[in-house]
Amino acid sequence: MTLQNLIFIILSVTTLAAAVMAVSFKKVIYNAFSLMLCLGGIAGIFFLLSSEFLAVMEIIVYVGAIAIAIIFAIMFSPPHFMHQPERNWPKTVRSIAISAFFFATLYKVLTTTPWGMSTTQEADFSIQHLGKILLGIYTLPFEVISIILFIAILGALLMARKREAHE
Amino acid sequence: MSESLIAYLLLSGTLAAIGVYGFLERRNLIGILISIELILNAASINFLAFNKFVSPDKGLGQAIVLLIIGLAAAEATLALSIILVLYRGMTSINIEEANHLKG
Amino acid sequence: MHFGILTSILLCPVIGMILILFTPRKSEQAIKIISLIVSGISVFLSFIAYNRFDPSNVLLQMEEKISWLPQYGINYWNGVDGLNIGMILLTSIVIFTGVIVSWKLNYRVKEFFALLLFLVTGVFGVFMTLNLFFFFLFYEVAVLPMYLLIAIWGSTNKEYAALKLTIYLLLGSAFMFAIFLAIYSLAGAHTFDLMTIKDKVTFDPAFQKIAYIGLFLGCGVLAGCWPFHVWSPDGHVAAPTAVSMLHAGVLMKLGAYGIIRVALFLFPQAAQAWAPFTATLATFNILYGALVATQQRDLKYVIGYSSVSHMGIVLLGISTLTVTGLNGALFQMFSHGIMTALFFACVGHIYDECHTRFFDELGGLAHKIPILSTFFIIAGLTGLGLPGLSGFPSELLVLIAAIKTYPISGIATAIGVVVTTFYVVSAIMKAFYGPLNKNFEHIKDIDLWQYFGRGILVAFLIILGVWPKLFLNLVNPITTYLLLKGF
Amino acid sequence: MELFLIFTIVGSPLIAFLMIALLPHRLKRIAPLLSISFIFLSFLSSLLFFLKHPQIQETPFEVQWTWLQANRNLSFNVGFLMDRLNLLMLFVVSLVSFFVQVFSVAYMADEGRGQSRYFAFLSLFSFAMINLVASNNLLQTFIFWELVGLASYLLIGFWYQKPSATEASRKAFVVTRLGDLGFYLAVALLTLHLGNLNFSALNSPEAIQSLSGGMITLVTLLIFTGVMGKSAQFPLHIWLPDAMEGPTPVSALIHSATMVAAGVFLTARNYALFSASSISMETILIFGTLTAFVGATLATIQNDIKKILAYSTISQLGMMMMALGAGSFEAGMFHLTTHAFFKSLLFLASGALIHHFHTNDIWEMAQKGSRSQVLTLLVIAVGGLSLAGIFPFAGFWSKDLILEALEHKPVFHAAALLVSFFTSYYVFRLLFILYFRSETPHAHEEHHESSLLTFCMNFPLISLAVGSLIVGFMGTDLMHHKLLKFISPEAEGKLSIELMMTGTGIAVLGLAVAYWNYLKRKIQPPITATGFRRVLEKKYFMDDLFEKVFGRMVLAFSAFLNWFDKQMVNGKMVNGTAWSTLRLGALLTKVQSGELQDYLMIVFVIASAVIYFLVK
Amino acid sequence: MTSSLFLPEIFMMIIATVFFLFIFLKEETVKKYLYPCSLILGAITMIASFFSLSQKGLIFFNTYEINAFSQSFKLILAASLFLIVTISDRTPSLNAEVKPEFFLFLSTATLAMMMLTSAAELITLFIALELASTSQYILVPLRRGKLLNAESGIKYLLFGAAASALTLYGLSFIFGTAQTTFIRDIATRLPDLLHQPIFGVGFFLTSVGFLFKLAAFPFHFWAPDVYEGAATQVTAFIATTSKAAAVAVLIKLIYLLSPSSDTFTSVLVLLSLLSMSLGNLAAMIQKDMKRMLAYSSIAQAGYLLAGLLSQSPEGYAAVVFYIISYLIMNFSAFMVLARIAESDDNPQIKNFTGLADRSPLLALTLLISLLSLAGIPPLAGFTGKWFLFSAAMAKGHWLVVLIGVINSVISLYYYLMVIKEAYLGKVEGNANTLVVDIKTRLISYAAIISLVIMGVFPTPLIHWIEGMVRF
Repeated sequence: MTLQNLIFIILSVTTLAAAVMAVSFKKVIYNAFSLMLCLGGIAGIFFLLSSEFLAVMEIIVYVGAIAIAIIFAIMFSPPHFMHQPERNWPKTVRSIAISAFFFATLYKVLTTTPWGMSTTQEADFSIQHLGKILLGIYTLPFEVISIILFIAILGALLMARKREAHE
Repeated sequence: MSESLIAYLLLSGTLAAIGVYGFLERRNLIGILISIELILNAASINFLAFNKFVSPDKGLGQAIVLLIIGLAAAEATLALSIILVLYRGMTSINIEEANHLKG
Repeated sequence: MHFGILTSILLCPVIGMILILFTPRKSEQAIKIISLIVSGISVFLSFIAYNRFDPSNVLLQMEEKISWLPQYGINYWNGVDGLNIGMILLTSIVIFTGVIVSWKLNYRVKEFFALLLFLVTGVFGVFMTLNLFFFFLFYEVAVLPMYLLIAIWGSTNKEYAALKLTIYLLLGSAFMFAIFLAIYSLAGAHTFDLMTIKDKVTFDPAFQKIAYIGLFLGCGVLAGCWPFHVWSPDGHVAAPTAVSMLHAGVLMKLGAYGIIRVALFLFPQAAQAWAPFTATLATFNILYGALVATQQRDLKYVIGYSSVSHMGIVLLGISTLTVTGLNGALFQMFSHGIMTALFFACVGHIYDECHTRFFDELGGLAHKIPILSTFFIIAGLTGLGLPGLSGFPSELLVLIAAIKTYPISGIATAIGVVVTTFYVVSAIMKAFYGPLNKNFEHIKDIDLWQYFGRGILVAFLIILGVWPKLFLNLVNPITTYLLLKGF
Repeated sequence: MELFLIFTIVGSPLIAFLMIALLPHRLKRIAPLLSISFIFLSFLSSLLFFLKHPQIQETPFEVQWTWLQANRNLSFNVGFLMDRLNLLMLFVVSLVSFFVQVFSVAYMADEGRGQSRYFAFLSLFSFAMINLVASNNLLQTFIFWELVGLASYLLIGFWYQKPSATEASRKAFVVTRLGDLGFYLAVALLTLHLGNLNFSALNSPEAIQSLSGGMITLVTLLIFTGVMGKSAQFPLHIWLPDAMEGPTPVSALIHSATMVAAGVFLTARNYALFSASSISMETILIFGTLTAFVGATLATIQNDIKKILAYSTISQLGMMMMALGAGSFEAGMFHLTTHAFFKSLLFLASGALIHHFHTNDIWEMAQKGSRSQVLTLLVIAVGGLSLAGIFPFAGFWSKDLILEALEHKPVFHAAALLVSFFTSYYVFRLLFILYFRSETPHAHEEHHESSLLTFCMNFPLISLAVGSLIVGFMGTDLMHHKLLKFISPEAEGKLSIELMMTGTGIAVLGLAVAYWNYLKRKIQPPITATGFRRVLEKKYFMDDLFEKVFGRMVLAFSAFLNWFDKQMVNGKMVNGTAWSTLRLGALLTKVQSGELQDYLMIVFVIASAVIYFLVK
Repeated sequence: MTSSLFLPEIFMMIIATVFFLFIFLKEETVKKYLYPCSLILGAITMIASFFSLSQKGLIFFNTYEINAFSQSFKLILAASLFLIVTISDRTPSLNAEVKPEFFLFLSTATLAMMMLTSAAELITLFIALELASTSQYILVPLRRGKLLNAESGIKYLLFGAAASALTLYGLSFIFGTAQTTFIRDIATRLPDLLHQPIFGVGFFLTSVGFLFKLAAFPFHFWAPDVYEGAATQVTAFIATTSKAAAVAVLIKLIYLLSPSSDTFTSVLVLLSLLSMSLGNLAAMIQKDMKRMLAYSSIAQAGYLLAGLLSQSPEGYAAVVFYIISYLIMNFSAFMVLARIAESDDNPQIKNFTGLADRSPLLALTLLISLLSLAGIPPLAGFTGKWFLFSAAMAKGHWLVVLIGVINSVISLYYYLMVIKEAYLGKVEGNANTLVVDIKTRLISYAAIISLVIMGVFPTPLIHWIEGMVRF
């Protein structure tokens, strides 16, 4: 088994474990931390998929920004010492069943389709090429993503301002 | 298990499934937000996997994943701000209490 | 090329409606006069059309064709033959007398007459058009104003009756919608023109069977076919006079006309296959309507159920699929239209004067309003098929046709006539004869103007009764041609 | 020239009706004059027609036009037929109608505004009756048959203020229409099988061959149901006694001479068709006897003078039907003619009495001194004697002819004799009560009527009395059976002597019994009805049978239908479906529970299901 | 040159920036100038997109296709934005200082929808979809400080996030199989892609995002709560404009990429039947007017799907015709709603009592728009439905037609309930006759006339649409 496979297995196991922890712990703060771990694992997988820049971006944006924002939100929301609603079993069973059904269908689809592998050898994963594409084909999405971020922040501000108006 | 396309797809499939489970089961809004992030990441793994094994132009997938990360960020900020407004309104972020609009 | 007489008949009420919309709300008299003039012109024009119509030529006359949406097979195509010339005349007469009868209306006059004229446009449209799209469009245009007319100006439990009526009729028309589209695409006709469909397409029997029964029940709902008749008594009772005149007088004929013009014309074999079923339904109509009418305590309910019974005779005439039967059905449609219009005109006056229609409150009116009672009695006698009035020839023709193919239905029609005699004569006895009810001292008889309105209808009843050739000459050639061509 | 005459015969009463109906209020007073003059015109023209065509017996005059084109090869026509039978009926109808209208001028003098309406209806009736008689095909007869029913409905219910009158008119109209139901079906069947309804065609030998035996019986029996309704034969006779609610001249015209006779005329008209099926002849005979017996027995116990005459008409009609059933239609027609005269005479006379004493009850008339009305009593005597069949009067001859016709049917012969016994019994009962039992007339106030009115009252009475005498003789061999020959050439009208003897004997026996009861023992009208009398009182329960059984049953069934319509069809089917769609809507909104996770659960389930199907 | 190709979007961006600047102005200047300025800008955009109707071309490295189809939809979107802006003068449920942001988000959403219509590349499509959804996620909770709008906001956002996650997942599959994200290229590769089920799955998952915006059956759950929770003007915007954009994209996707396997068509048939019936049945018992219109819009989505499932040019033309008439009908209904609702709480059906006495014109507009929604001739709704159902019937889906027609009769029931309230309701006391300003009067007349004209004489419009639908 090559080193590559070994790393892949370790990374995927850690990501999946962290993901399971992220959705199963009773306390939300633990979920947040396990989410950060899972994102780290995913960054590793990106690395494996030979797109290093993205791995780094993943760490910076996701783990650094979004996860932290989530933890901030957890701090503002009801302190964790308040009683957590006990687990509602029928709901859990139901959701497990549905997700299992979802995965089963996906599995069936993925395994049955003959994936055509790409023939070109020179795989240019470099950042320069990525930059050329971002400002080539994806110029419009690139601009629009900035508008989206601008709108999101403005909206968040608005929601915050609603606080005074509301009181 | 060799490091082939199917492996990554299955990995992202399980991640997505876990995200879906989290979405349906978590009783806490932030928990739901976390599971959305999971699903989005699963999709980005998918994209990168296809980018590496299938796509002729290797930069495409990466650009897409980059955009996805941007999107996820925007969505998360917005979701969190609304969640906090909701928290101020009903002092709990339990999704099951947010069911006044029905019928 | 003579100017499009049919389109001008159709446009009369539309122009009237538009004029009314622009007249100020307060000048009620002006609104009434406008609608009178407009309906008068439509009567005049339909008389011109009547005598320009040459019965012997079986093909379409006075055709007007404008292509509307050719690639969807929709073109505005009007034409007249034996079947609808009578109906157009009937509609114009009923609307003219209807306007006269509702002369004393004073509540929201503007909307009333606008909606009434809109209704009539729909009815005219259906009778004239030969394109299935416009047939359906005008069919629904004729049904919808009903709701507002009954709900706003109606009487006993008007909202319930109005809602039931509209939903019921539109449900019926829903089936028609589906079948028209099926004819257009499933059967590969790719046109909505009736005549071209008939020549171009031969429908396969299975499709024919479903399509015929769908159309028969769809139109039958409006014609008051037995299980779907429920809306018509309540609708008539709740509607104001002019509306129930138009409704029972003309709208129910729309359904029967639809069956003949579309269902019978396009699917003759299926008509033959379904004939026993439709005949039993019609027989049920006749007996059921008559028997239930004997139990009614409200004068208008009696007339409502009598319309159900008389429409049964029309449906029986159609299901006999013989020339005599069809002639009888068409004659009955015309004569019943006039008769019910007269009935409701008289009852309307009674309701305006005595503010009640219940038998136990009425009594001895003949003393106070002799002229109106005579008109009512004449209408009643037409109802029970007295020879010398227009009810008799139609019932005779249908009976003769029915005796041959469905003897039981024939006997049932004859028994129905006796039961009709019983409830008509009892109604006359309870309402008009007997000692005068004390609180009706003040009621006054109809003035000259109202007399004229109702007089026209009576004249028609008597003329057609004494000289039925007038109508049958119109109808005979087309029914012979229709049935010969079909089978 | 003939056409013009026919149009005057047929059309003049219609013109009278239209003129009276459209008269402005001011001229309403001339209505009586108008209608009388026009009916007289019609009588004259029929007389003129007869004089111009003496050889009418051989060549009947017929003219017709097409009225209704049902389809290419089926058309109905309107036409007039003038032959001996029609002319005879035309004389009877127009003459009696003329006398009745003259009498009504006096009788309805104090009616005021209603008078014009009365005379309009009378001329409408005469128009319908004349056309019925003069028509040349079965459909036209049916049309005027119903119009006659309408006129009788309007006239019975003339005093519409009285609830009993309107009730009686409704009963009359519905019962007669019930009878017409059969006639209507017969017309339809005949059009179907023969295509041509002319009487000449109907009764032609080849038509009878073409119809199967069963069909002829069915058609003739159906026509007979129509006749039963109109001529008040046994089961459908219940409307005639109640029809007495109408003014008496109306009963004189309609319920004695013309309308009720229409049934007999119709049977006589299609005699060839009827006689072709022996079964229908038998049924006519049986029903005729039943009617005669019932009518005669019920007449004996009536106290209302008009009721007595009504029941006597029923029984006489029964006798006519028996004659027709027995095979000799000339006896029936001859009795019809004579009966028309003396019965209308009796009705008019009783009308005069009612008009004078303002009561129908014969006992009250007796208390009020009925003896004082000498002329009326005399006339009643003439009518009564001819009704009873005493020698010189008309009734004697025609009744004996019927007895002679029934010769070869012993059972029915005996029944006829029994009926004539009862007839003479109630006639003499009437005469004795009115004449011998009446108190001395106290000095009643002499309300003098204008001479014109008394003339109008007495002239018809006298002329009818004379008429009923002459008509009788015309049948005897003295005038070598002019009338009989007129009816049917081959009738040999001589009567066997012993038959005459038995007839008179029976009549005298009836006289004796009546004398014993009412003069000798001076019995008063019994209060309590016992035994057989109670049955008579209850009119053989026939009325109850119709009211209670048929009426109640039909009304109950329609009440059920009404309930079924309201609850089941309307309630369950319509409101039910509406209610269930609303319930379904409410159910669906339950799915919209407000929980985001419920929504998404459904979304994911369906999404994965779709993927699953897409992949499969 | 390329800038004239991109004209409508440029104008939208100008509007967005102007509204953004308004945020910093003083209270009373905003109150005075904001509304008239927004009217003018809206009108200008409409004119601009009208003039750029005939443009054709490919820009942004042919990820952005300009053709008759996209330009006409931009015109439709600009027009509906203008209409929404016209009724946002008096917005009782939005407090004053939020107004500039309200207009800003409206314009960014419309900008995004314009991009949606002409995006020729899947990722551009997705990003534009996200921009539109994000601006709508903010619009919904803007309502004046009540808890309910936050709840509807979070529901809308989370439901939308789930839908876009699924769409993204689908896109990845399409990217995986077709190795390219340009729709034209995928279309060329379509024949050999069709036998691979994964492409069908990917295509379905991609259409989930747009079915969500269309509020078709399984993805409709957000509609009733959001319509009820949001401000009237916002609901009007979501009900009309975003539906139009969703329809545009669905037409393009199905036209070019539709895996015409019959399982996919039967999926569409199922969705159409269910959304029609569920929408109409649930709407029957609603009391709140906005919630009723939500369910009715779900039903209308069902009718639109009926047109789409025929996958034939007549079907697409019918869908475009129906969406145009739907915009007018729905907009005029919401306009009457906006005028009726004085205070912030949602107008119930009983608020309409005696409307015919209070203001006959509004009552007439309500009558015409609701009857047209129910599909009663001679109005546009009926003709639209006729074309939709004839297209569906041409492909043999007679069940869809039958259920559809019965549904429109059921829908007539609850529309008549409102009309009954408006025309028959007796308002006690002296009814305060609604003062209807010139602008509303003009729009009402325009709406009524256009609905009747489109109903009675649809030929010119249908010809124009048929020309446009050819890609």
